[in-house]
Amino acid sequence: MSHEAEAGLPPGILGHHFSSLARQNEAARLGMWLFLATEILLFAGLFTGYAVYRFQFPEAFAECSRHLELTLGTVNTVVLITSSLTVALAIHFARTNRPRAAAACLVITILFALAFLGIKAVEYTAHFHEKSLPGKYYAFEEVKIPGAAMFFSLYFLMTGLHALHVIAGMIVLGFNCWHTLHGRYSSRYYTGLELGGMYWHLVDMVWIFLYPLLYLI
Amino acid sequence: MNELLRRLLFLPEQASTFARDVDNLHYFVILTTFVMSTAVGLTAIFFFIRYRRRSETQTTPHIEPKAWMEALFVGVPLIIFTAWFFLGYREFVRQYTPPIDSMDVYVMGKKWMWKFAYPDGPNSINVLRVPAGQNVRLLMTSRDVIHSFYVPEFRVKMDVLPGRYTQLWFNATTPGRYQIFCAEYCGAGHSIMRGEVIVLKPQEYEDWYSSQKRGLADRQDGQPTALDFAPPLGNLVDQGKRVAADQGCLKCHTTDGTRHIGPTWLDLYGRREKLSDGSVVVVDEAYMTESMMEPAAKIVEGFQPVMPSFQGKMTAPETAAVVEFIKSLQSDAVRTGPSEGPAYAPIRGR
Amino acid sequence: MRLSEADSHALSGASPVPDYLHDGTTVMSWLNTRDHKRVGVMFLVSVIVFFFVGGLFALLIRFKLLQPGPFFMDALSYNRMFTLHGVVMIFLFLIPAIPSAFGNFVLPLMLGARDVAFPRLNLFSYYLYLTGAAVALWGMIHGGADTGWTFYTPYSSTTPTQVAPILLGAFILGFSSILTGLNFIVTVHTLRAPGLGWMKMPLFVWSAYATSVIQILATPVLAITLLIVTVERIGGFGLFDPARGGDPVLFQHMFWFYSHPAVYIMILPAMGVISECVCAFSRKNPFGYKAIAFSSLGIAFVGFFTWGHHLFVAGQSVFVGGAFGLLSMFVGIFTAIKVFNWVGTMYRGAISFKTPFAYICGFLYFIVFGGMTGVALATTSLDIHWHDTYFVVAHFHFIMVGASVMAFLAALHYWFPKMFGKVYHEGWGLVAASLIILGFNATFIPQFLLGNFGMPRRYYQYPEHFQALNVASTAGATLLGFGFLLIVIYLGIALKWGSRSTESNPWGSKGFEWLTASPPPTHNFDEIPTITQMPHDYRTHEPSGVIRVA
Amino acid sequence: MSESGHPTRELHPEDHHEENGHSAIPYLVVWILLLFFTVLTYLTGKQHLGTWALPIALAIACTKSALVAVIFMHLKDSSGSTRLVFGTSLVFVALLLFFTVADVATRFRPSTPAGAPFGTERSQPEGLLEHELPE
Repeated sequence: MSHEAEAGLPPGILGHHFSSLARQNEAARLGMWLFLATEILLFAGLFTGYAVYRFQFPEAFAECSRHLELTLGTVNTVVLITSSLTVALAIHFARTNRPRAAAACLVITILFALAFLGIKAVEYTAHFHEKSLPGKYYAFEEVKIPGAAMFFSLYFLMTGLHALHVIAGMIVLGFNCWHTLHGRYSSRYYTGLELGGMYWHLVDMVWIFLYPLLYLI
Repeated sequence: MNELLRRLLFLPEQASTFARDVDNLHYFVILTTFVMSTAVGLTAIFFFIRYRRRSETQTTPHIEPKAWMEALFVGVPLIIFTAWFFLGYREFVRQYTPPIDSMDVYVMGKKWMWKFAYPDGPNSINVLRVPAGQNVRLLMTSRDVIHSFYVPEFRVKMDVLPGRYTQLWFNATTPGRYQIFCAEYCGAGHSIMRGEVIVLKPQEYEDWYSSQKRGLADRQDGQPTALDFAPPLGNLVDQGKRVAADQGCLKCHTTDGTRHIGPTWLDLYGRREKLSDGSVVVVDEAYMTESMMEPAAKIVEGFQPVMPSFQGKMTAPETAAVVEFIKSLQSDAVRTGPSEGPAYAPIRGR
Repeated sequence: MRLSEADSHALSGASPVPDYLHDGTTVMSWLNTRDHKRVGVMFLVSVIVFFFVGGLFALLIRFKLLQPGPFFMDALSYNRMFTLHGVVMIFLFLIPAIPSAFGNFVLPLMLGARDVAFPRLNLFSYYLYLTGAAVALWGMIHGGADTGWTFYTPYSSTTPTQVAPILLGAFILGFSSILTGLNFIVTVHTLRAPGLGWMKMPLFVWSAYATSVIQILATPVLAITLLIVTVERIGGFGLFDPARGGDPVLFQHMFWFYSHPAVYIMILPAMGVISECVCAFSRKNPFGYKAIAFSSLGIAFVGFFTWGHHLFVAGQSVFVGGAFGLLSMFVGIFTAIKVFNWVGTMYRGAISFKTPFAYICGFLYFIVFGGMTGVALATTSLDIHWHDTYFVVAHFHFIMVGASVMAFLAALHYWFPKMFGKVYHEGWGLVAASLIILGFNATFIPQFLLGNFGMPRRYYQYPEHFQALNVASTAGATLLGFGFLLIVIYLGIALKWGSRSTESNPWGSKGFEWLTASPPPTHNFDEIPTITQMPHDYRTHEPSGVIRVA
Repeated sequence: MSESGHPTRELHPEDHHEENGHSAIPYLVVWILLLFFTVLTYLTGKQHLGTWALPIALAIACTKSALVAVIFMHLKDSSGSTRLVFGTSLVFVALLLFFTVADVATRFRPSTPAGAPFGTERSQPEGLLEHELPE
């Protein structure tokens, strides 16, 4: 007895084992929050490394963080926050049955993400030129105190892993945008888009912590 | 009783002051374990027999535990385990807080061999000689991977980490020869990285020590290899003097007390230096090593921060040698008592 | 739930609905299945295969240790042998065994659900497991790592042997375990049958839920740690490089933040199985249901506070060592509560001594003895003598083999009719159980004594005075190996030529998973039952939910 | 956890159409707040306040991420269990950080490398295979 017939849902939405759509949405959201918990703990490992080595080499960390491109970092933060807004707006438009506006917002978000990666690329090339690289490649003249290599190892590991997650986020939002254009989401069912949005908000939240720790203090 | 239980549990000899106390706690723990597990086992077996299943459709009452039962189930193990812990932790703190008057030995673990260096005495490979009844503190570090210094008869063990000091102390009571094992996996030769602690009577130790100090190379244990911990001849202080000369320390630091570009080294060890930021620090190994590696960290009042960093320019043994050389520069030239180890930080943090 | 006689007859009267095993027998129907039961069976088969691969490594190690000097293999292959024994047994057998194999099969049945919350994700988790296993296997064939399953840096980041594939394999297997945990938590939260409140859930569901919480919260830290070590090996820059101020103890902190809770991932589902089996075989309601349920959550939560007891002699500060030691004491208490309540369950029960119950006795003895030695290790000062010796090896084998594998075997026998609809030979079952319990004691009691004697672990060559105990241990190991082989034989025979079990509930158990036919139809329940009473309530004698299989 | 599942298969009350009044105002307000906090943390960071820099930066970052989580990710109107999941993950992050840094802080003084006390040039990993074991 297929029950998608009621409620005009696109086919294949309601699983056979869920008694109602609301239950399935709640399950999807809970599952997504659990996945986000694993992402938070994944980054927690790197933050532990940051905390321990900042404790052991306070001057090196303070000195090195002054040699990072602060303006680019701040611009990146603004870019990501605004992209968070546009994703939230996309979900809002989808919930109020305006798929075209939702798709437009998603495209803007992906453009912001590309801008973020572009700025990151600029920063990385700057580091490659001034040889402020992690571990054994470290040959930065201005900062010679021990522990500096540790700072840049952490810098590249953290921002690198974050950049990977930005790319993954872009792919997820790409699928969401494709589905929105094909009318899969409406005020009745928009959970898929909401999950993509939650993932993007998490990527933004991680950067909100990365920015002050690496660039400012 | 102690000997019987020790033999029954295959415990090695009790050759240090720790061994007897640790073994007493061991017997207490093993006995409570046996009592608890036999109690649980017997009740279970009693229930098997008493409540055998008589018919396939036998019904059983619905029984809920009373509050006092649950309290008992929680209370009894809680009391036993906390008792174990506090007995154990008191011993743990005693075992990892070296007394002030203990004799120092530097230990260097390297892939599959142990190297020992007595502060102003000889150095040797794989053989550590200690006087009986004397507190001995080992200041250990490793050249490559993590090893672990373990003497079963003394019931002591401490990992040896690269890039850091770790410390361990014991007081060997009965003279004899005891094996040193490496307890942390460190590669193909992990199982043959075995040394030997020879505990001598105090008098025998003094004879051996003085003969070594006279630099009788042939009587030295084991042939030091090219990659050796310290240059072949002479003791650590002489090496320290030679390294200080080579590295140019003596251009800025005098050894006779006169003020120069850098603070003088005479009577530096143990002095309370007033730093430029007003704080006061006691000069010990950690401060001296840090000042060599990171001169800008702490500047003595009235001196300019012009000293270059020696990070990477000096190997581990050379740094230790310079530190020993500074410690030997005391105005009351003849230093009687045993060498003081680094300042023992009190347990409650730095 | 009282399935009235009329319904069951009506049901069996209609043309028999094909059970999940025969509902589509093409290979594709298995490889592309959405059914949690088939994923569970696939996990079970691959987990048993890897158990025997790991067991083979163990026997080779024990065989070498017969002689103190070099014998039978050189130092390097011995080091690879114990590394692979550790990696295969932990990542490929123990962590997925009870949660993924039996959990996948039984959890939805116990909840009265048709399937887990995300069936496709469940299948993806199985394929992640296979990929991780393939990568690790590739690493093994190309020389395998010689770092021990703990991968301590700086050795693991500098040794020239093939460590990267094993690290990557463990990384992928971690994600498979995360997805299983995620699936179970969402299933328990959203797919319970009507009337099945939190306080009526079977105890196995409680322990599977607690295990999933650990899987979700601990595994990512292992993922990032192994990733950093791989980057350090390949990229040359990492957090644990001592030459640049890196701290090897930081690796140990982050590794054991995962690996100690991982020990509870291995033992908690085993405790869940034992709770179910004790109630079923003594036909009695669980004594202290709330105590057992909440102590599962207690173990999951407090288990995260105790990882420092692996670092007492690793250069960790004395003060923090004391804090970790004290917290480790509390975890021991939750296990003690469970043991007392299990024994309490047998009081005024109707105990029938079948094979699963033999494994329960083995489990009780090993968990009490193993657990107490574990708490003894956590009293900081005794750990100084015992750390990294065979005492520790014996302790964790008592828990992993003694408790976890015994419970795995109890589950295998208890749910054998439910999963395959066949009955195994009871006599051979008891023989194999006694053989295994005897062989296990003969293997690991000598290792406790070796630990006291001072023999460090992972030793290729050892001084002569340790030889006698090592020979005794090897003898025990062969007996243990033989016991496991015996099980495969008679279960294989039962599977192939065994008689189909005439009734769907041969044990007369009132666990909720027995409410449906055995083996159950693909959609579990024709009509989702409404739960009205606690599981394992044997006050009324007529066996509920017995459906005559046509 | 509400056991709202009904055996029969008809729709549930809360499946009705979303009211169209869902406004986008809160998102814009949150966006403005986030920008404000970014500027705030930028300014406080620039002054390099020394020991107080870290707590202030972390406090600002926590408020920003709280805003994102509660409003953007709809934690406000989602069920208790999702909030529980978010809360516990933060608790365990704090747990990992606390004990690890506590260990590094309370180690015995000379052991913490004030600058890697002496160079430990990593001995080249002598080719393990051809490395002859010293007899």
